[in-house]
Amino acid sequence: MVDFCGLRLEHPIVNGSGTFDAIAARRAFGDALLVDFPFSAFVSKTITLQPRAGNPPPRLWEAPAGMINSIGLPNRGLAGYLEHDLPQLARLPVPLITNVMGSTQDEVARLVEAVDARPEIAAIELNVSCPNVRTGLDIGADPQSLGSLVRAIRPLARKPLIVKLTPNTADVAAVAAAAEREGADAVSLVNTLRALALTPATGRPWLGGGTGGLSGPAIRHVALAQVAAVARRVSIPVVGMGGVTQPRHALELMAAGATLVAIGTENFRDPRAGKRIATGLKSLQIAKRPSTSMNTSEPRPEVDANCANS
Amino acid sequence: MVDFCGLRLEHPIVNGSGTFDAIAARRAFGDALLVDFPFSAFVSKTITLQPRAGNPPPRLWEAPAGMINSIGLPNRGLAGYLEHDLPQLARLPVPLITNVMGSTQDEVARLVEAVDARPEIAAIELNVSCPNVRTGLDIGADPQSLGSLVRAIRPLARKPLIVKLTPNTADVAAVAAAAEREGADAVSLVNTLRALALTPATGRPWLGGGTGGLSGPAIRHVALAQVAAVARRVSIPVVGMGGVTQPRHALELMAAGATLVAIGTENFRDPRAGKRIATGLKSLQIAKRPSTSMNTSEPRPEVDANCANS
Amino acid sequence: MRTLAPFGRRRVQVVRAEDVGAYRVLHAADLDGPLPAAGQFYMLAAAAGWGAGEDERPHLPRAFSFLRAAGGELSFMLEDVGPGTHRLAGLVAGDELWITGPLGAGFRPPDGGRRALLAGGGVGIPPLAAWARELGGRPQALLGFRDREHAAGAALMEEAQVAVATDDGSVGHRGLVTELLAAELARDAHAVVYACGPPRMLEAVRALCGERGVPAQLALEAAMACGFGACYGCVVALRDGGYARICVDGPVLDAGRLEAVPAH
Amino acid sequence: MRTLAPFGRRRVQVVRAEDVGAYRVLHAADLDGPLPAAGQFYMLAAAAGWGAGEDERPHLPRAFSFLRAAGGELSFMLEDVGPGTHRLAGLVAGDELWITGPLGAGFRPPDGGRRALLAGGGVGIPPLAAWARELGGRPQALLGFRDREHAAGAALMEEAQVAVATDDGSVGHRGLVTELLAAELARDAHAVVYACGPPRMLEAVRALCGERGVPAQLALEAAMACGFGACYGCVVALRDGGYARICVDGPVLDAGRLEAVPAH
Ligand SMILES: Cc1cc2nc3c(=O)[nH]c(=O)nc-3n(C[C@H](O)[C@H](O)[C@H](O)COP(=O)(O)OP(=O)(O)OC[C@H]3O[C@@H](n4cnc5c(N)ncnc54)[C@H](O)[C@@H]3O)c2cc1C
Ligand SMILES: Cc1cc2nc3c(=O)[nH]c(=O)nc-3n(C[C@H](O)[C@H](O)[C@H](O)COP(=O)(O)OP(=O)(O)OC[C@H]3O[C@@H](n4cnc5c(N)ncnc54)[C@H](O)[C@@H]3O)c2cc1C
Ligand SMILES: Cc1cc2nc3c(=O)[nH]c(=O)nc-3n(C[C@H](O)[C@H](O)[C@H](O)COP(=O)(O)O)c2cc1C
Ligand SMILES: Cc1cc2nc3c(=O)[nH]c(=O)nc-3n(C[C@H](O)[C@H](O)[C@H](O)COP(=O)(O)O)c2cc1C
Ligand code: FES
Ligand code: FES
Repeated sequence: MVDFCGLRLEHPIVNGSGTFDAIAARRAFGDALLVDFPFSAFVSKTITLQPRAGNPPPRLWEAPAGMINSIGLPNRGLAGYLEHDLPQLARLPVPLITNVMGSTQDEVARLVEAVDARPEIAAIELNVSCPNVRTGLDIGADPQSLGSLVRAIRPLARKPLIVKLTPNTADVAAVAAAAEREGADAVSLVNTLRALALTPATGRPWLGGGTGGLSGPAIRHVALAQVAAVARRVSIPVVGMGGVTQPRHALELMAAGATLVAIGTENFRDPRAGKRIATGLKSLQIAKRPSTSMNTSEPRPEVDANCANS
Repeated sequence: MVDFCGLRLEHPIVNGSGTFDAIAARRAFGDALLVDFPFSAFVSKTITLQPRAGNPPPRLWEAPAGMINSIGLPNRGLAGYLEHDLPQLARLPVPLITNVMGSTQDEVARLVEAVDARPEIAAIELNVSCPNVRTGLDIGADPQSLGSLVRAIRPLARKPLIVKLTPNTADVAAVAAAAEREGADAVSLVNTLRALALTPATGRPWLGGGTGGLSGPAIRHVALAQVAAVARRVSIPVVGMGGVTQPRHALELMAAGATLVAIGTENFRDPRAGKRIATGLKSLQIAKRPSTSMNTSEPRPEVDANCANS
Repeated sequence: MRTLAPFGRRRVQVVRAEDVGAYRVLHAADLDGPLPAAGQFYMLAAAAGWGAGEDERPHLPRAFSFLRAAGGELSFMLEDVGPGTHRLAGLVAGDELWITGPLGAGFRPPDGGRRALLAGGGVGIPPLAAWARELGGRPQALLGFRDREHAAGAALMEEAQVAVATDDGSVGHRGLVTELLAAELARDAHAVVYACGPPRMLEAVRALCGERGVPAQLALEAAMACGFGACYGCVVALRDGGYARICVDGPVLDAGRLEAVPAH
Repeated sequence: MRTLAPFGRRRVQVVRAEDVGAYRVLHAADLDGPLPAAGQFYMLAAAAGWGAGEDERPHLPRAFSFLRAAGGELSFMLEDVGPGTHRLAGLVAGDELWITGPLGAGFRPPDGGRRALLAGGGVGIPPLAAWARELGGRPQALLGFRDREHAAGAALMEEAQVAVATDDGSVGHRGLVTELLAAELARDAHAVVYACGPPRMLEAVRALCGERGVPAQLALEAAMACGFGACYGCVVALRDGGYARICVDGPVLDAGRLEAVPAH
């Protein structure tokens, strides 16, 4: 059992928001999905206040050791989520973490309040990888703006509040520290790296949404660096993710300071990846406990900010 | 012929600083290197004011579709470079671009002055991917600090000044714009992405330098996004690089707005990669000119800052 | 028509592989896999050598309709068009595959006493061949191909009466399969058209059936990352607005739900 | 002793491949490649399937000393220890390789009338076997191995008088090769020791020769990205401070220049 913000979880492996649709998976795999549910908590895809259709296709580009997506956060909107999705998600055998995003503080506040009011939901994840309408930068890219957002909405939630950080920033640890200072119960990272794919024949953007987000093994070591930097800076739990395909990758994120590890793109290659990795992780932990115990008293990797390129 | 800041280059393919040592390559391959020199200009490895031995090994980690390096900028220092390396580099059949880095404005100033005084050197590349001693962030991560650095040293150089940007920032286009405003003649990007590798057995950092920089195909589409964002923001020429292994990757960077394309990690896999890519690029350009002409009047990829992750 | 897939991917062995004209046919032993419904598909990845093609691809599995499923053997037909199909086309007996499936929703039988009329071409053959077998009674199938080499793929439509059209006239009617379809519908429009093939062909079929008021079920394709509704990447725009995920809402969709079949 | 490499990588074909005990020996046709000097190495990558191993590796080529070079044929001996060697060990006749080389500086002949004494083990055999052939006169070679299966590799040291030690005593002397070396030097210390093998063995050889004041040339290993001095990744710390790049300053270095042979 793992304790995460007061939730007692079977194992440390969850899913990355938007990389596993339990409702659709139930249609494809039936009840076998519930019998053998791959995650110790289920993180639902980002919901917004209003329904969104998502970006025009194409939405996918396969990249070296990964993929770029520009899905555009399709979702039924808050009301649709609570009415249609929540009853089905509440039947999952694990706690539910609902991921929300708004482009204004008011939107976020209304989402957080509504989600916090629902007993079927165990925790709230706040996705701040959305461009600030003024600056065009991700809200989560700047410690100040993120800090004030968290300060404003923190009082509205009694449930654990996880802030999902964007990697598209100069100093993710500073952003994490701001979230912690303003009362976040945990941080999760990394989200996808901003990336671009061009149409071979024309040189124009391939993705309907213009740019997209890179995920998968290609970003594994970038994620590991950011998780380590954040875990050394904050004392709240960290949910680490980025390119995990094998149990040892989860173990490495934990060695870097993560309490939970989320599986994203690998779910697409192996729908049962979460279970496979959770099982393999257990054996690895027994084998390697000394060097990778999650006991935070043990030194985190020293990652001195020397010249990245050298 | 390509015009780059007044330099007339045979073709648009150069090397990334620190990814090809023409002096060592001459020892390995002899004069064949000069007969068939792979680049239209040679960019030398970053030099610093004082000699540096570089980081303790291990310095390399192989990553999915790429590698992480923590070399630590070994170099003979300014005096040693001018005395030992420059005479040999001056014998190369192409123009020489000297890459310099300092951790203080004064250091950079002294480097730029000394390099600018040497007729054998055609242009100066300023590497700003080094941590600011105060903030620990790369100097190039913040538009203000980079702007003031460029303002201070620009007057000291009559040669073309290329600022090599760091990708470890929230808004690389803003940094590029600051460099342009303060008089940079060109910008080059991307440098490596900060990354971490852990020792399998211990969970401790593998690299002697702690963190390192990710390069190779894994970062190709991140580089493409940053080059496109920068090229749309500035009107000075852009040197694009990051994960180029094939002629079409160079063509894509050009479609995104790059005037020159640099080859880095691929040199390690194929010492003649520059020549191979330059040759292939020429045929592609003939085949595809309409869609990928470098004529800047033609629209650059629209890369609206929509949610990277979606 | 949807058979549930066992949860998770499974490792199966290629028992046979042969070339049929321009196509490669793979037969894999899937002894305890369920019987799929015609039009369903599987996500496939080679167990070895995946990821070493051009641009370090493929990373993700690839979607393939099954051609035949009987006696614990699954058959697929594919054309080498990129790194994933290239790697799969190189597999031989004894090599191993990761498969997930059957996935998606297949064809629905004709109603109102209409006859089944199958139309398609190229790698659109597998779902149509499976559907002909499932329907029985050797339905009429109209197949279009580039040339003779590709037309050889028609031999895989064993349990239908096949009429072939080729762009170069090297086999059967010179021209488009939609010309054959127009003629068939002119003869007798009391039919349901089941179609699978290249986007442009599907769009032509959709338009034709639309004009004629003939119901059509289209087996669509799109780049897919997951195949089970997880990534929201495989969408097609619907006439009434919004998008459908081809992997879970399809791949078979009523032509009437689409404004057009997108080019990719 | 350094033969220049043709500039760039070249594509060559595997003409033969066999297992020798725990090792794999690859023979490639390199018809117009130059004759390498003993101790030099090549960077190798499989032309197909590179990058599809665990963790999407290998991406970079791998360094291998040549075992034999004659009649336009290059031979390499390798042990499967990770994704790169695993892929290479799977190559068979007809498969293709990218090679760059010969690279680095090889062994220098003994001076002052000293005899050549070769010591090493495991995958350290290739440079020693090549050196024995180049020296001629069947020099003495002391080889250490884990067990019988690995000791079979000693057969590849054709042109030397070989004495073997194994950790488990299954072949020859039970114990370390350095014990054999100590005995040889006690008998006659007027020698130059040429050594290649696992880091711990090389370090023991360095220390032993240091104490005895016997000159030693060590063929070192390190993870390499390029093999021709471009990346500065393959360094070893020098006694007088600073680092040497093993790929261009070595791989053969005088033991006296090192404080110690690093573990990796
Ligand atoms: C439900 C379904 C059933 C199918 N059934 C069959 C079948 O039975 N037989 C069969 O042969 N095929 C079938 N397909 C098509 C098959 O899945 C594709 O041909 C296959 O995925 C191509 O993969 P590839 O790696 O070979 O080529 P890719 O290069 O991946 O795909 C080819 C196309 O993808 C685009 N593309 C190019 N580069 C990239 C990139 N980096 N990222 C994303 N897109 C890119 C281009 O448009 C290119 O033309 C089916 C598809 C679906 C959805
Ligand atoms: C000059 C020279 C000559 C050589 N000659 C021979 C020879 O003749 N025969 C022979 O068999 N070998 C030889 N080697 C060694 C050979 O190059 C290595 O065994 C090979 O590179 C291992 O690659 P791999 O992918 O199989 O295993 P890797 O996993 O790449 O290497 C194994 C070791 O590398 C480290 N490692 C693990 N993961 C990573 C990672 N992601 N990135 C970086 N390091 C990692 C670990 O220490 C591991 O034990 C030589 C090396 C050199 C430098
Ligand atoms: C197709 C796709 C859709 C995603 N959708 C969301 C989302 O809706 N909300 C969110 O916070 N993250 C989203 N993500 C990001 C993932 O949750 C995860 O942070 C990222 O993919 C890195 O992990 P990975 O490398 O294991 O995939 C998405 C990722 C992918 C690939
Ligand atoms: C081993 C290595 C050493 C490098 N050294 C330098 C350097 O000294 N100065 C610099 O500006 N960039 C350096 N770089 C960064 C490259 O010039 C280039 O920006 C980066 O590798 C991205 O290109 P690539 O993906 O083609 O390798 C180095 C990169 C590598 C891999
Ligand atoms: S392929 Fe992922 S949702 Fe359809
Ligand atoms: S391996 Fe690149 S410098 Fe030696």
